[in-house]
Amino acid sequence: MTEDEFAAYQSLAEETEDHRWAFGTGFTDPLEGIDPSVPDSIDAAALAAYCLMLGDDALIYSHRLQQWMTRLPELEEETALANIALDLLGQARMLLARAGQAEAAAGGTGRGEDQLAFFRDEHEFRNVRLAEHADADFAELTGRLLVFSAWRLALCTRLAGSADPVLAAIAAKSARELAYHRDYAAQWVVRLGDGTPLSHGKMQAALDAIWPLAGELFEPDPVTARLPEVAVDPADLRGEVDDVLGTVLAAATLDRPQAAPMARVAGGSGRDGVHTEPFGYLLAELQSLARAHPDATW
Amino acid sequence: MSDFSAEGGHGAVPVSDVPVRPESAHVRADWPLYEVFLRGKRGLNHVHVGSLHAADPQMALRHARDLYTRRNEGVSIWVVAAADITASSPDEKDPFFAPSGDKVYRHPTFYEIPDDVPHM
Amino acid sequence: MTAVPEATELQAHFDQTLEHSRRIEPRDWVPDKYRATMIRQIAQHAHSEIIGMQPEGNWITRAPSLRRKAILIAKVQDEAGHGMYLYSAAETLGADRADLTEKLISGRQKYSSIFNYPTLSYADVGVIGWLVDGAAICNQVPLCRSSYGPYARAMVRICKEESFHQRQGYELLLTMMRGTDAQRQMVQDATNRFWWPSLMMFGPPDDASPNTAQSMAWGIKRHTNDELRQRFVDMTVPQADKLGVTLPDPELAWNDERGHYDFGAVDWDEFKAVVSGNGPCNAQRIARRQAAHEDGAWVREAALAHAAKAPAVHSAEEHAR
Amino acid sequence: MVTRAGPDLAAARAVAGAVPDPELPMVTVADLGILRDVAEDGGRLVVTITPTYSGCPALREIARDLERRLAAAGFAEVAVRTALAPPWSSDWITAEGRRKLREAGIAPPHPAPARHGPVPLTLTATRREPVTCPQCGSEHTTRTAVFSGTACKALYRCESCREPFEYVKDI
Repeated sequence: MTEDEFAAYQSLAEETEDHRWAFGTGFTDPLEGIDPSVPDSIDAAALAAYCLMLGDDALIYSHRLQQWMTRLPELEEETALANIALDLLGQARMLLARAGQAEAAAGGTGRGEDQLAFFRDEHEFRNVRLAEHADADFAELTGRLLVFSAWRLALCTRLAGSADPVLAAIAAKSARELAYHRDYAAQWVVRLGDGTPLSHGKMQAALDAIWPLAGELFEPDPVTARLPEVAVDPADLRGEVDDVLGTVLAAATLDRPQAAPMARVAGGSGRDGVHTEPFGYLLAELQSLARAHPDATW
Repeated sequence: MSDFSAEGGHGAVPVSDVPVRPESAHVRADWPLYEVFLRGKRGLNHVHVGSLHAADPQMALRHARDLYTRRNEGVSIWVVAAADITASSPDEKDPFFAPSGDKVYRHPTFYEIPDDVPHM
Repeated sequence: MTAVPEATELQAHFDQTLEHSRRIEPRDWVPDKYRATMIRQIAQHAHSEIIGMQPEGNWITRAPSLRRKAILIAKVQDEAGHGMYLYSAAETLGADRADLTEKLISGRQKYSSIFNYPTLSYADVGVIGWLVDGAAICNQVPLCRSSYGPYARAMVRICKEESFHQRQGYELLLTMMRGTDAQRQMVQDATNRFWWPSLMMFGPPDDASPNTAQSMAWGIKRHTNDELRQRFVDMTVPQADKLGVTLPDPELAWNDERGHYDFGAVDWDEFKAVVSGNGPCNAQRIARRQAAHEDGAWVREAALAHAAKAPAVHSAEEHAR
Repeated sequence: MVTRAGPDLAAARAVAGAVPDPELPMVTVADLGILRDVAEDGGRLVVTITPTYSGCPALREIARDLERRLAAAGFAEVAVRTALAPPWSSDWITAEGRRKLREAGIAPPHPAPARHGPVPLTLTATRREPVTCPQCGSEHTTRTAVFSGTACKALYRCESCREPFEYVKDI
C-alpha cells in the first residue's frame, strides 16, 4: 500500500493526545462558557420552573421521536425525524442547564442537565401531556408534530424578547430550527390529507385523536404569572397557531376537530406534574441505564 | 459458498450471483395512459412501442425504462400523455440515463396559496 | 447524420478512461458487467448503512447522558444520510431504490454480516465505533479512488464523517475505562463479543475469493481481504493497549520479521452461518426493515397521489425553469 | 516555552481560526463563522464561539481543539466562551468558506431569510432560488431531502449531470 494513499490511516492511528479526550469529566454543561448569572429583577426560582417546563417539553417530545427511528416509511423521513429529535434534544439540554443555573441563583442545589433528566420522578416533570403522547401511526406523528412545532415556534419567536438574556438567546436559536420542523410537518399533513382516500381518513382520525391534547397548550400555568417580561402568556399563542392550522387544514381538505380539551386530574395537568399512564413506561426506558449506574461517568 | 469481499466498506458481502436489474414496475389503472416511443441504438427516429399508466410524466418515463428497455433495445424514450405530447430532454443518450423520477413524493409539495391569507 | 458509435469504439473509450485512472461519469457508456458490478457494490453498501442504524439505534432511547444521546442520534442520522446518498448514486447507474429495497428484504441482496450481532450493552456502542467503524474506514479509504465518479466523490465525504464518529466511540470507551469497575467490565465484555466478527468484516482469506481480480482491474477494489485485515489488526492492537482492554485472542503477538502482529485463525464456519442468514439478528434486522417499508406503503402512495394532483403544468414549469 | 507578556491577539486569531470543523474538515471555524471573537481579558485569552445547531455534537470537540492548539502555540491561559446570541446564521460563512465547500462538492448556502416576528408558513417550495450543482454548475437541480445526514445539510440531485450532492441549509 503506497503511503500517500493511506495518509488517511495516519489520522486514525494518530497518537491520541490524552488531554483532548473527555476523561470522565462527568458533568458536562451545554451552556459551558456562558455567563450564568440571573438578572436581579427576575424571580430565579420561577425562572428555574419555567425553563424546566419548556425543557421537559423538548426532552420528552424528542424521546417519542427517537422511538420512531428505523421504523419510518422512507429514508428522507428517517433523516428528517432524527434531525428534529436532535434539535429538540439540543434545546432541552440548554433549557435544563438554564433551569439548573436559575435553581442555584435561587439558593437551590443547581442540578445539572443529566441529574434533572435521569433522576427526577414522574410527578416532578412539567411537560405538557401532548409531548408524551405515543403516536399510533405516521399520521399521528405528523399531525402532532404540526401542532407542537407551530405552538413552540410561536412561543420561541415571542420568547426571543425575554428579559432573561440566556432564555432569550436559546429561544431565538430554537425558533430558526422550529421553522423547519413546522414546515416539514405541514407539508406531510397536506400530502396525507389531500392524498388518497385511505390517507385522508387516517389523517382526520389522527387529528381527532390528538386534538384534546392541544387544549392544555393555551391554558395558564402556575409559573408564567410570576415572570412578567420574562415568560410568554400561553393564551397569546392561540391566534397564530389557529391561523397556521387553519391554512394547513384547508390545504389538506381536513376538518378542524371539535373535541374538548383532555380532562384534568384533580385539577392538574402536565404543567402541574400530572401526566398520563404511558409516561411511567417512557421514563423507565429513558432513565434505566443511568439509574443502574448512578456513580458512573459517561 | 458464493464469493465474498468487503467491497462496500462495512464488511464482507456476497459478490457473486447478486441480482441487480430492476424488476418491480407496477401499473395502476386509475392513472392516466401514456404512449411510449423508443429510438433503437442504430435507429433514426422514435417508434411507438406500447403504452402504460402512470401518475405523471416522470413515473411514465421510469416505468417505460423498466418495461421496455430491459433488453437494452432503446437509446432514447418519449412518453406521450394520451392527450398531448411530452418529450424527454433531447440530450439523453443512454437508456439507463432516463431520469429515474422514481417517487415524486420525495420532492417538496407544490401548492399555490392565495396572497390574502393572513400570516402567509 | 451522426452515426451511433460502434460498441467496440465505446469499449475502447471505456478501457482508456480506466487506464488513465480517470473517472467514469453517469452519462458515459459502460459495459453491462461494469454497471452490474457497480450497482451491486453501491447497493449493498447502502443496505449496510441502513441496516447498520438498528444495532446502535437500539441504545438511543436509553443513552445514559444527554450528550451521549445527542452523539448517538447524530451518528444514526449520518448513517441514514449516507444510505440515501448511496442509493442516489446507484440510481445514476439506472438502479431504483424501491427495487433495491425489495431485493434487500427478499434476501437476494445482502448487507454486512457484522450487523447481525446484537448490541447487548451500552459499551457495544463504543466498541462498534472503535472496532466496526475502524474496520469500515480501513475498507472505505481505498473506495475514495473508485473508478465511478459519483461513488468516489460520495466516499470522500463519507470517510470524513465516519472518522469523526469513530473517534467519539473510542472516546466513550476511554471514559468508561476510567469510570467504575462495572463500566470496565462492560467494555471488556463488549470487546470480547465484537473482536472476531470485526475481523470477519474483511471477508474470507484471499485464496477463497477468486472474484477480486476483476474488481481490482476496474479500480473497484484495490486491496485484498487479508491485506486490509492485517492493516486493521496492526492499528487496533496498540489502541486496545491504550484503552486497557485485552483482545480475546491468545495467539495475538508482534512478529518482528513480518513487521506485523500475528493473530489466531478466524472461525469461518461462524462467518458462513451468519452470512447465510443464521446469525443472532438476521431475521430481526430484515423484519424491522420490512415492517417499516410495508407500514409506510400507504404514506408513499398518498404522497404519489398528492403529487399527481398538483397540476401537471406545474411540474413541467418546474423542470422548464 | 516563553509566555508572552500579553497574548499576541493576531497570532492567537490565526491559530484559533485554523481549527477545522470535525464533520466538515475542509472548512475551519473561522470559515463557518463559528469563531466570533478572540480577545484579551487581564492577560488571559478569551475565545468566543457560537454553536451552529442546538443538537450538533461537534461544538464540544471544537472547544477542546481550540484549547489544545492555543496551548500548543504557547498561550498559557485560554478560556473558551460560548455566545448564544445572536444565533448563528449561514450568512456568517465567509466567501473563502463557501469556496472550500463548493470545491469539496458541497453547495454553499443562499442568503438566509430575514427573521423577525411570526415566521410565515410556506407550503410550496417553488419560491426558492435555484441551487447550482457543485459538480457541473447547472441550475437544474432538485431538492430530494430537506434533512440530510447532518443538521446543517439538505440533499439535492442535479438533473443535468445526475450528481447527488449536499447543500448547506440557509438558516
